[in-house]
Amino acid sequence: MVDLPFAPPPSCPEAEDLRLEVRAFLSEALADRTPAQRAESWQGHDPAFSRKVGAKGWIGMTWPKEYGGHERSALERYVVLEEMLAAGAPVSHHWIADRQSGPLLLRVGTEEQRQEILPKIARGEAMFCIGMSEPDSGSDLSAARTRAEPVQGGFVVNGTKLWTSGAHQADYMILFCRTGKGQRHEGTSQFLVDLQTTQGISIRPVRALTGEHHFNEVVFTDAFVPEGSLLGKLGDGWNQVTSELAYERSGPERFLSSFLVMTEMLRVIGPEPSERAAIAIGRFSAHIHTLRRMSRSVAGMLQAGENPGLQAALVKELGNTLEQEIPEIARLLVDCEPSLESDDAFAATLSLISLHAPSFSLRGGTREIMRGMIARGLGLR
Amino acid sequence: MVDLPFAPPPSCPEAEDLRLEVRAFLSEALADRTPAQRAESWQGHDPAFSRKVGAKGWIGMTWPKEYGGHERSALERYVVLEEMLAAGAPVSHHWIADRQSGPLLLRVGTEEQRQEILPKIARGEAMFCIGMSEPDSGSDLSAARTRAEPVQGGFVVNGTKLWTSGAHQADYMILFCRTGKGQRHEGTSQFLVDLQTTQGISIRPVRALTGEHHFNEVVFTDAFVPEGSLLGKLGDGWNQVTSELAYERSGPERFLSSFLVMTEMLRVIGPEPSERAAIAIGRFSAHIHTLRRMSRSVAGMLQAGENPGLQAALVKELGNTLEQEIPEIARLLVDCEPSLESDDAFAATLSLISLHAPSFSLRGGTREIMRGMIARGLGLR
Amino acid sequence: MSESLIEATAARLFGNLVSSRLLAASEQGVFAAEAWRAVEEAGLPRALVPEEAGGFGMAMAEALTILRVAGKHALPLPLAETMAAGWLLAGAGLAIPDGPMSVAPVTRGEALVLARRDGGWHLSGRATRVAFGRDAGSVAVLAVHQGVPMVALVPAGGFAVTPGTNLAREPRDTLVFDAALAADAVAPAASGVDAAALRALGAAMRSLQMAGAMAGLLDMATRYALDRTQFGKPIGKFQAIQHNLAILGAHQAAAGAAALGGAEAVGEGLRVLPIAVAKIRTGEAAGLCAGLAHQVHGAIGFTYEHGLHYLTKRLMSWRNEFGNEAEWSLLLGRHLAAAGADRLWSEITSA
Amino acid sequence: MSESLIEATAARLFGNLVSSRLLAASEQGVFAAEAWRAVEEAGLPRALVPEEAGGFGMAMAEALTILRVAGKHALPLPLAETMAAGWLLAGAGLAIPDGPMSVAPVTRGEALVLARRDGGWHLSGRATRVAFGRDAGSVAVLAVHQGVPMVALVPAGGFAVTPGTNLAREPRDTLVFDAALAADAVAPAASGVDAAALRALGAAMRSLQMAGAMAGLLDMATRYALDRTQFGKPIGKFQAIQHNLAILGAHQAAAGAAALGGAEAVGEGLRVLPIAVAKIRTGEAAGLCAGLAHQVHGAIGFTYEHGLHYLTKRLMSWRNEFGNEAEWSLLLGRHLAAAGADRLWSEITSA
Repeated sequence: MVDLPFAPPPSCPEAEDLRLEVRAFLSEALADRTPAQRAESWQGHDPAFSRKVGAKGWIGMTWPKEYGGHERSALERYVVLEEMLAAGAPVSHHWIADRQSGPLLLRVGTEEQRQEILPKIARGEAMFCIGMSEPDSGSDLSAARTRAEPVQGGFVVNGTKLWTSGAHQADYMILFCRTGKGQRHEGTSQFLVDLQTTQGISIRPVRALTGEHHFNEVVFTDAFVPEGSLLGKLGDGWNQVTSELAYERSGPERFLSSFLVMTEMLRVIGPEPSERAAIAIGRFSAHIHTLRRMSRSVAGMLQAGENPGLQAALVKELGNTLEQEIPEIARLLVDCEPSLESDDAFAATLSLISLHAPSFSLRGGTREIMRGMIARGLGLR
Repeated sequence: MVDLPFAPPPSCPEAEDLRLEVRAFLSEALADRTPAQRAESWQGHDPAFSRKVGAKGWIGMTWPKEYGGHERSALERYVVLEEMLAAGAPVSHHWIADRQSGPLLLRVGTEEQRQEILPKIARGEAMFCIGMSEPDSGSDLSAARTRAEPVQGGFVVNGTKLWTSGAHQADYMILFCRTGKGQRHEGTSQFLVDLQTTQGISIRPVRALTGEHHFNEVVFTDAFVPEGSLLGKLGDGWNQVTSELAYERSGPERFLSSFLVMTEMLRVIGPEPSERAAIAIGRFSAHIHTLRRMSRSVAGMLQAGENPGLQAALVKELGNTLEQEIPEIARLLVDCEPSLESDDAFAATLSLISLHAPSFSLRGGTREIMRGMIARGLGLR
Repeated sequence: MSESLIEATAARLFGNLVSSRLLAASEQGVFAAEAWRAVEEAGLPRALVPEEAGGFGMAMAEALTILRVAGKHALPLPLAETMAAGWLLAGAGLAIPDGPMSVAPVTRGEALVLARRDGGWHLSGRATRVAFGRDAGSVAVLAVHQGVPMVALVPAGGFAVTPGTNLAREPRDTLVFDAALAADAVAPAASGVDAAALRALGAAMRSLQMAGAMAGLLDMATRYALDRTQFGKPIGKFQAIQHNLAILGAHQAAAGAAALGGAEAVGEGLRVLPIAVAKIRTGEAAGLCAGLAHQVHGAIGFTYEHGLHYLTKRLMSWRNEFGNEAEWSLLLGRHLAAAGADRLWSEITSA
Repeated sequence: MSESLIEATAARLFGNLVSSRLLAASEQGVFAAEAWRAVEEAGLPRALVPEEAGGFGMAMAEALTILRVAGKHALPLPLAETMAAGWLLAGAGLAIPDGPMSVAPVTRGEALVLARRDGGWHLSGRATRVAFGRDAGSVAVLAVHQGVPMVALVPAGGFAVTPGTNLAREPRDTLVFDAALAADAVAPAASGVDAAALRALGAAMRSLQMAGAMAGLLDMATRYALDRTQFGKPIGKFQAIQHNLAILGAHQAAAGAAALGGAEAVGEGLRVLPIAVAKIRTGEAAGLCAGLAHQVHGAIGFTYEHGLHYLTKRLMSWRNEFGNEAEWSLLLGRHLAAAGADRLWSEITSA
């Protein structure tokens, strides 16, 4: 029997109380944020906001208390994430660390690394970026060429990372690079690189098509990193990064990126929509409702310590398609010549999200990679 | 500069007079045909109708008069084809012969073959079927195993052809099979097989999911075909069949299969449709209008003696997508529980076409094959 | 799809009962009486009936998952309909007969009329597209009397049948009622149960059947892709086929999730919004998955002999029954629009 | 796409003029004055003007194909607008000035008001989303006076400009008119030329620009797929990428065909239905092709530095200008519905 198992999401009644708490917090914290700012979604950057979220105990929620965590369930964490996204909160200062770098440190970090870093993350005070992609290594991560050569007391790193989101704002990078002789997957490792103190790192903006600065090129030139910055086992980089990617893809950001277009569209359309608009709203909402259920099922797997890689790929496949479809349908339901500078909330939101939409099925793994993973899950590869 | 050239269609004013003539003929000839019968499209079979079409001079229109043809232009022929399809005329008795077998005979047949067969086709009196596919050779035609061994005075054929549309009604089959030692494309040939007189051929129905009988399995058991039935050059089967397929794919049947759903939907929806229905009708019509233009461009290439293989693949790719989309949208615009036995014209038409729709992107070459051909046209293979 | 005990039991049973021959005969109008008896012996038709009324006393959401398994096997029996009839009857406190049953009315806008007559009742009216109407030993009917929704049990003979079918040639018959009923054959429906509720239950049931059928498609299409060789390798090794199967897999997974959500909503007092979600999402996936499964199978899947069509034709029918995606999307969309933009998210999370 | 002589000429010229630097500067609001002079020297802005009024006397359909080439190169100049202004002015028998021009109004529902004043005219009103309004030396305006559509030539200074942009940061400005015009600056529009006609011409022009931009995408994406290596081979060797490019190729071919049909319809007296078809079909293809081109390019196409976005952002803007697909589909669909089912086919073949 070929199938793609998806367990019903565990019930978690306490998460619903938490939800109300998060909503109350956000309605105050985001009161001044314009629709266009909210549309930046998880790329919005506001360290003060992240510190507030940390103070509420909503970063590192599932981690042990000894590392600054709160030992709450993955389902509770899920509620916080989706509420942040649905409200358009500027979460980028803590998002990546909370989602994948912290869990990675928990899994493979040394006690010293955990003690030092995790509490800072949980307070919203340590921003991470991910040094995976390179100029010739996008989907094909195993083509990475950046290399760390062992030297007295540490390693010297040379190479170039590309598309590194937030590197210009981040405190740390999780660097994936070659450390051994093997080809492709072999001989790779991960390092925890302190971007504030490490010499030999230059960060150059790579502007997006909107002109925004999120991505960077990060060049390592004889950059020395101490022995203690090796993350996990030397040579085990590929395995570590593969499970990190399952975390990267597991969240509701893979289907909620366009949610604010729906909100603003509903505002324009009003309480008595045309049949055509009502059907579109109903259909999109049914998709979101279903993806939420699937995504809570993924959270349930995380909670149970299972690897949700396949299920996350399924959610991302469907979620990206939906995220890309929403602005395409919305623009036909509400006649609008989009402009980033528009002072009309719908037009401004639609514009930003329309321009970002093509990237939804690239970031976190392309559609081709996701479908390949699903095919593997079906036994076809 | 990578591009996919599509010349503007040549103008052909005389075709518009012809169009009115065809419409007048069809409105009389099809007066008794129900919408559900019309929905059978080019699978509808009526030898008497085909003879009438032949008598009008609308079969073999572009062929030389010496072979029973009418020396008219490919643009005029195009008008006849699309009018037949749009009206749901039962054309299967002459369709394949007119479209590909006749042109094949013209290109590679012996003078004797042409003299004997083409006039019969043009009168609507010779139905053809195509013996290409086999159980293990669908998309991969070069895996064909049916073999004709040379013997005294001819060949002995053994093997099994599958999915042979209309074999149970046809007078002739164009058989593609192995005649030499080569692998894959090599050592293949085509034969003109008289199904009425040849011994050793058994034809078994392969019923479609609707229960209809269009396909057949045709088994050759030591079937003797005379030397004179070799079509074209011995060993040149692959080249011949490739250009035959360009003809097979070049017509408007690749985008008009669902047209009658639109007609019947418009009848239900009436002169003052909802915004939602009007937009759908407008959009579909824009697609059909554009595909007609592209298809006339293909006819222009045929007229100029060019190979329209790539352009036909583009039309088929777009046309199949549209044909499959029309019933899927129509069922949501007009609430309807489909049933083949319904006496409601829309429901009956929708039902038959919905059930047939998955085959649109299989027959005449799968979507995968078409996209591969387009990719080749782009220089990617 | 994770499987419960009852699902595993049903899967074993249906797997043994349903064959191509049975399905072909059913399309010819032959009722699968022997298979029905086996299903009835297993108690499945009473799965929605409380213990005190002779059922299992199983949670409704769990009981409904039997229908996912039934859909996967294209079970050609009125199992959903008999379950729904049992639920209606038990809710009204009426006795539940053995044998296959159906429910009516099922078509939007249709209503049956009950009138007091001679100390008993008289039922009249016309109900179209009643599933397995011709095969039902009795039909549980919902009719309004003086503003109160009533349930009536009408044995075969109490209605005239004009046969009809859906695309899978499952019976979808027109029943014309003109029957005298005993006083104790009619009772007020359970609180909250009315025509809309029956339609919602039907929608939830068809969603589960569709989800099951799509899981069946994924299984069949994946196996076929691994078996069938073209161009010197299994077609499942071609990236285009892998992508088609991945998309099919993703949509059937969404359909499964949405349908289970619908089943849970039935158990929570027929909450209508998650049922709308279920019918919208499974209905949309149905056509997509059927198309992809056919595309992967190529010509063979288009033959009567190959079993694929028993699933795809059902999907293409079931998505229209008890309201298509447009009908349920309109209901859901209007609800959300009325709630307004600032409540959109909270409506979605609480639905 | 087959190329005419005028297209070949335009392609050479635009290829020389348009660089990434020019496009980036244009996004910053710098008018490409030097490039404009070169285009003007080649006579292209007057391509729609009859010979006697100082134009080429070229067939309109052929002249319009210049815009397909302009779209392909993302030419950041008001070439379409100046051509449209010249056409309006020539039709009204007004003199055609040199320099970049624009036309107004272009937004549905907007109207400008002409009144007789002091032996001349007074023009007032507000026109939004006027392309290159800030850069225009003069604007050809369509306004109604006593029920008659009039054309007026308004030099820069005769209107106040509030700058705005589209997604590609092309100027789309709000112009507020409050200008006294000389008697000979205003004349009745050519027969049949009214606001709807101007909108149709704009739609046909944007369709051609979009078709050109999509041809550009196909070229760029195919070349990139042949160059870029991942997993040890050019990504263009992967079946999934080949299929994406095939779909992109098919839709851009349809867009090209539809846009040329629209251009012919302009030449045949602005027949509105083929123009509707052109805008519907190119508009639908625009988003699809932009998405596919980005998917093939991956992250690099998402950077400002790479030129892909100059085309994709224009496509995402142009499809909304002069009526989006829904607006034109509604017009076409209503026309066909009014004609009725039995005339559907003949309406399509004669449109």
